[in-house]
Amino acid sequence: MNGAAIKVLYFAQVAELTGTRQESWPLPHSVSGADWLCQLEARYPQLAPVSRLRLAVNQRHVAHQASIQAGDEVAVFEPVTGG
Amino acid sequence: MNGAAIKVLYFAQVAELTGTRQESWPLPHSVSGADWLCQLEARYPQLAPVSRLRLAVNQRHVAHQASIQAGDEVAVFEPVTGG
Amino acid sequence: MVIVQQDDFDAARLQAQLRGRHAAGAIVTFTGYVRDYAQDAATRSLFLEHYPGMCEREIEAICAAAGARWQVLESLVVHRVGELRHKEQIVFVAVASAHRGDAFRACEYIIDALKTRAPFWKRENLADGDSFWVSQHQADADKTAQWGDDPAGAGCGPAAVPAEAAGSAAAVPGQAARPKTAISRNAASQAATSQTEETSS
Amino acid sequence: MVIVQQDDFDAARLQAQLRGRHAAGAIVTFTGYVRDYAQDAATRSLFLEHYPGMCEREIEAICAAAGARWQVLESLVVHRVGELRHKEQIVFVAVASAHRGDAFRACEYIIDALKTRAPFWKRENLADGDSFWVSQHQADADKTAQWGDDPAGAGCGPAAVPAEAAGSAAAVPGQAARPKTAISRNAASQAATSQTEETSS
Repeated sequence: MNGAAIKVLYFAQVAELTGTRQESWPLPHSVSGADWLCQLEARYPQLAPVSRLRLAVNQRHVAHQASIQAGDEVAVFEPVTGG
Repeated sequence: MNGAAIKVLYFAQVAELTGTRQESWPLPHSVSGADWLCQLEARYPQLAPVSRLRLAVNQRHVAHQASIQAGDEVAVFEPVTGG
Repeated sequence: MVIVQQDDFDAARLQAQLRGRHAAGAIVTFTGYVRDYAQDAATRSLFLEHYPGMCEREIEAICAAAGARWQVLESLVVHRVGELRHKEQIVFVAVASAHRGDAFRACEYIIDALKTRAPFWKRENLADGDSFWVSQHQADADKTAQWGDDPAGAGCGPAAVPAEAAGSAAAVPGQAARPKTAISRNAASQAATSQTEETSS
Repeated sequence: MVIVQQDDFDAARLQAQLRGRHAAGAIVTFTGYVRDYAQDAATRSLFLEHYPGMCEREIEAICAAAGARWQVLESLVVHRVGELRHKEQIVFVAVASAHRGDAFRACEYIIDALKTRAPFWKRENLADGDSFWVSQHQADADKTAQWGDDPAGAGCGPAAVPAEAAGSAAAVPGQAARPKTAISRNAASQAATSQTEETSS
């Protein structure tokens, strides 16, 4: 389990609130997206409420009950506003 | 009544069948489009059946029961195929 | 703006002008091209005949109807006439709107209505020398009827109504499924009149 | 083909290339422009941030879904990122088809889906110096849901489903009617990363 981690990417307003755009996040065992968002909120209280945030795992949109595992690329962002 | 007439325009296949694109047509009294189409078919039997033909009176689409009066510009054509 | 002309058109320049005149969030365009109309033979060219004056007036009425129904900043229609080669542009419709849904709806309405109301007629010249007047597709009349409009002239016959009134395209038996009408080989030359008309609205 | 780039694009050249590759009867295009997003203040510019890689993959998946649903010869999407001034082009969608109805449907589907699935974020810089991240409009999520698709990430919460599955956009209370979110005056600079990605499919 040592060294097990995910790569976390922050975009747009989320990146502004965390003050970083990318970091490595230790993940000893897999968790649901919702549980991981609780960890995220504990570290960055300024992101609350995290229920509004969207997750992508390995560059695919996922629901909050999706599983996150070591080695994943996890992106956190507000609902998209392109087009 | 002397000299009362309509201006008739033929387009596309109708012009080919009549052999002309425009002519003056004596019209002593007003008629319905359907009745006038009967006159047209009598003169140009090659246009039969005339029920398929469309009429415009003074550059507006009209139904066959519309009235045609002296002085009108009457156009005769197959259903349109632009675009 | 409605333009009927023989010359080809520069859609990009037209769209840039449209955009310059409005702070539109969205522009939707439709471009129609000369394709193979006959199922079993290659199209060499099309000849587009039209009814000058009525043509522009009908298209302007169609654009006005679209503007009454959806939020439209401006509609632009360019339609070519005369001899057009395979793959050339025939028609361009552009609609500028603050709302993309309205722009899509209005643009499709305009081209659908144009196909059943604007007095143009296509003669197809095949690669083998045959020549045909293209017949109206029932599908086009059906599409127009779906917008709640009566296709032009569908109201011929006793139960008919004027083209501006609501009605059904299904009133004309015998119009369906006539993909093309053979006139005669090379009989088309006498109908060739190509005029250039330009009207603004 | 999907292109994400900082530079402006030449829609006419792109459409001409599309037409050259197919004997399409119809090409429908959508162009989106920078407009005033705030109701009460003038927009000076937009900054478009994106998620390189995922962005192109999502748009390609959207185009593939459109091609599976309608008759499409080819779809083309160009989306700009970085700093864009008022009235500049943001996005261009072009769809070539033998059938105009399919071209209209596919083009509108693609832009609707892009707005709720493709990972772009707009920051609006107002003329008075304020800066805002634009929030997703509920109307955009609703439009996507009307196509039978689930807007990306609408499935957060216990009743959620993956974004690829069918579902309803109404599952997220509190997302509605937030036209914009104030972050802070000029707080935007640290988020500014503008990359140019070009991918073909």
